[in-house]
Amino acid sequence: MNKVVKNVEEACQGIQDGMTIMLGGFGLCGIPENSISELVRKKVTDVTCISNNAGVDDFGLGLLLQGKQIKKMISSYVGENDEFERQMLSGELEVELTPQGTLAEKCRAAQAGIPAFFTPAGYGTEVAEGKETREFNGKMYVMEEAYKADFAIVKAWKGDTAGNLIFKGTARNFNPSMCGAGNVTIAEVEELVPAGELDPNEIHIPGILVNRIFKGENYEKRIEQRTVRQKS
Amino acid sequence: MNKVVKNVEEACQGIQDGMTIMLGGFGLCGIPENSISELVRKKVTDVTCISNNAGVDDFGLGLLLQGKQIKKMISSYVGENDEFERQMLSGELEVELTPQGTLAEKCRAAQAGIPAFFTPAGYGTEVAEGKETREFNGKMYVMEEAYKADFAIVKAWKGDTAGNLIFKGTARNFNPSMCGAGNVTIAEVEELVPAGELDPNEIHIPGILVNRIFKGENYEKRIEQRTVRQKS
Amino acid sequence: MALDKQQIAQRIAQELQHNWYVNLGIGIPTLVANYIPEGIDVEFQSENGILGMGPFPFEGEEDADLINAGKQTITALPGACYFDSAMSFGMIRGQHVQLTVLGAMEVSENGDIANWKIPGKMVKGMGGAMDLVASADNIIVAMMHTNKAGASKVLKECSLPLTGVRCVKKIVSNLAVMEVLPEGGLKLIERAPGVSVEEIVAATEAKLLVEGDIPEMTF
Amino acid sequence: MALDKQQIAQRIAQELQHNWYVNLGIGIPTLVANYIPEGIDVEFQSENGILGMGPFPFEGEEDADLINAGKQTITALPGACYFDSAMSFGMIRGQHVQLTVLGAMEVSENGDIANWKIPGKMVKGMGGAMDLVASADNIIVAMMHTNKAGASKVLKECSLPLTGVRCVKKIVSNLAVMEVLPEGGLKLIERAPGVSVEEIVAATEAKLLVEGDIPEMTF
Repeated sequence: MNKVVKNVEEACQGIQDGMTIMLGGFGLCGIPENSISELVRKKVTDVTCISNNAGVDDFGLGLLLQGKQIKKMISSYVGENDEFERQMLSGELEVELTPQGTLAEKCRAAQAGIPAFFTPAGYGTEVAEGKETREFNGKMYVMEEAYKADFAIVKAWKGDTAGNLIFKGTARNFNPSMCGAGNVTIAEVEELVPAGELDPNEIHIPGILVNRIFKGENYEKRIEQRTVRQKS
Repeated sequence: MNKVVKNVEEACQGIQDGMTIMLGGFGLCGIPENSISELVRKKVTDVTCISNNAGVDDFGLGLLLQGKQIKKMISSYVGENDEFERQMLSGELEVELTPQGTLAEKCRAAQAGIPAFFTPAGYGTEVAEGKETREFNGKMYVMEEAYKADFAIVKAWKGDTAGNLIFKGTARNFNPSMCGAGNVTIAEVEELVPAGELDPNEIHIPGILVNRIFKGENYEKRIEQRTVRQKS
Repeated sequence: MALDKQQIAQRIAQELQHNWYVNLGIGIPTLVANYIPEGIDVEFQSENGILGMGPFPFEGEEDADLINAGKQTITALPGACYFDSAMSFGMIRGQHVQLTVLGAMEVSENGDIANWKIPGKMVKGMGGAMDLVASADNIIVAMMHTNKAGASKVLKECSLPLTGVRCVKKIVSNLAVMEVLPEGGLKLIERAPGVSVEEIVAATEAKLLVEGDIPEMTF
Repeated sequence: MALDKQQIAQRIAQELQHNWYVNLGIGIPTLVANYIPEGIDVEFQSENGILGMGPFPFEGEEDADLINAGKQTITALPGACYFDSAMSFGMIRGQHVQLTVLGAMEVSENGDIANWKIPGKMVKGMGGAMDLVASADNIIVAMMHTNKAGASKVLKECSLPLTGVRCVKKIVSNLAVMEVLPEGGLKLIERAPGVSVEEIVAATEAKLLVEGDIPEMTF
């Protein structure tokens, strides 16, 4: 089972204007940098992005916002991005805010063939407006439906030719739950090894959930908040 | 955070007659052998067991069946066990059969605070009787509720003092999804190491989902179907 | 001559396509793995938690922690991975597995299947079968066309409790290959070598569409 | 003297109990980690995917792949583990985290909280706050008692869009510690050193129960 494509162009083949694209990452941590650059280069427009955050002005999904390629953002937190705020307040950009855990679970539900589930998050708030609510064991819950995307794009640390993935540290975040949640799942990895080199017990995401894999290049891995302490 | 208890007796403290106990394992693979022996020794009776299978006549949950300690079994597959069949057909033993994926997801839902979800499994069959069904995107689904147990008992390969777990091969099966699905989660492990020795990136189940951990002894690891091929 | 179990498996193996993930049920379906056509790369999923399942281990190399859904000792091929049951059925429910092959006690002409329970006699449970049949896009049933008493197991309606409704796409029996038509009803596709259309029709209670010449299976 | 932010965090740290898993929100809550009482072992969860979060790294040792929910570079303590967002919020939703501390723009006397949106002005999003407040059994809010204009942020009813309803258990402000009563209404528990009950009542729009002598906080 060989999922390897030769480069980011081939990986992103078929991504078209108006599509819904799911992208992994939390802030700038664990984002598919190569694929985002390719989306900029391809100039796909009118896309709906499902991603926890929207990057910063000049990095991550902020690059797509700069080019006004995004029609709608589905996220949980969109601070730290002036251009985003401008487009949203002016009405150029549609924004759907979803609680972070609900967002993760809606992706995981799509991956796992679960069309809907109940969560307490957002009950009694505007997030629950228009949604079914229901009591279980004396507590109120909101029904949330799975997200479906045309493409899911994730970033992993190591991957093998069969598409198996291992993530690193907190760069894991939304990436695993998005695998298989799109009709096509693209994985870019820092290190690509032959099938059989990864310990089958240590694989975070089985290759069956990945359609295309390639070795990414020139990762910047920008740090949003560099916080340190002094050696005493 | 130290979750270590000194032995299986201490681990199983508080398990009482009439309780609901969830146990990991698939067939005899990855079952909590030490804890099952302790349940036999303690002679707890009238228990409801949630476990994919019911063991064989003289091993696994079959030992509890021998002692007539089980009031009700919730499983997906219960073949290969004569005493089970006898008790079920005579009406001594209550049996609730649940599709395997639904069983896994009902445990995972309990772990993850999701009271209910929709699955296509069992739609149009007697499994769906009395349950809510609903259409999503042209396909019919059944609503299933989370399982809640008093105790969840799992078997892992390696664990650390903080309760973090790593499973091995297909002995993983139901064990991870049951962690945290009981009010108290007990983990027995083949190897118990100090916190910090396991690579945080390779941990399958975070210690937060485990309340008590101990090093099991004398694992028999009986093989149900020994199938081999000849060296040619 | 009606097919034997190995030949049923061999015929089903012809349905395999390159790069498919496949789940094989217990019994005849397991045998399909022995007949993968040349040049076809498929990966086997076993719902207890492995992708990339390999052949049985050499004697003395069995690992109690490495079994398939039939509880048989197995091996893992390069590129294999292990996962928990929730993830395993996530794959199945999420339709990431391209083909499911399973046995049946009965199938009906609209694609219903029964294979988990004989009321009052045998209740082993559905295991993963209900999840598989409710989710998989492509389900092939491997079965004997009739029971030991000679009665058809390919029926207008199943008499046993159902495992799934309108889900079977194809049936490969010891006598024939049949397709379930989208609007219901079965269509005869191939005959076992030396078995006549009349014999198949006689052994089939379900509505069976026979159009033109029905070729014999080739192996 | 009203408390400063460090003191609010310090007072909240007194609420920590041995063996608790704790989620600290951005801002004042983050500072709580600096004041863990002697002999108390707690583990910090950050909802982006780490349990066992440690202090900031030494200069030059920052790892872009290791951050907290505030996107700050952090370290991992021995016994830490990483996990994905679905698992992370499974922990939260499944009530495996014993204490959540977060900031608020407004809280109401029945325990409602608003902290994610000012219509027409600021919409940064709720991040994980809605999941946390809907799930956690024990929620402490760290906040300033009044806004810059001196208006109370401890209200009869929140005026801003809610993050969660009837969820806050305790409020630690720069002026006071207040408990949300199960039947609704706040109860004054402690005063900031040198702050009078009258000052607190004047700064509180919500119904505030004052019973007997109200002790000063001690540090």
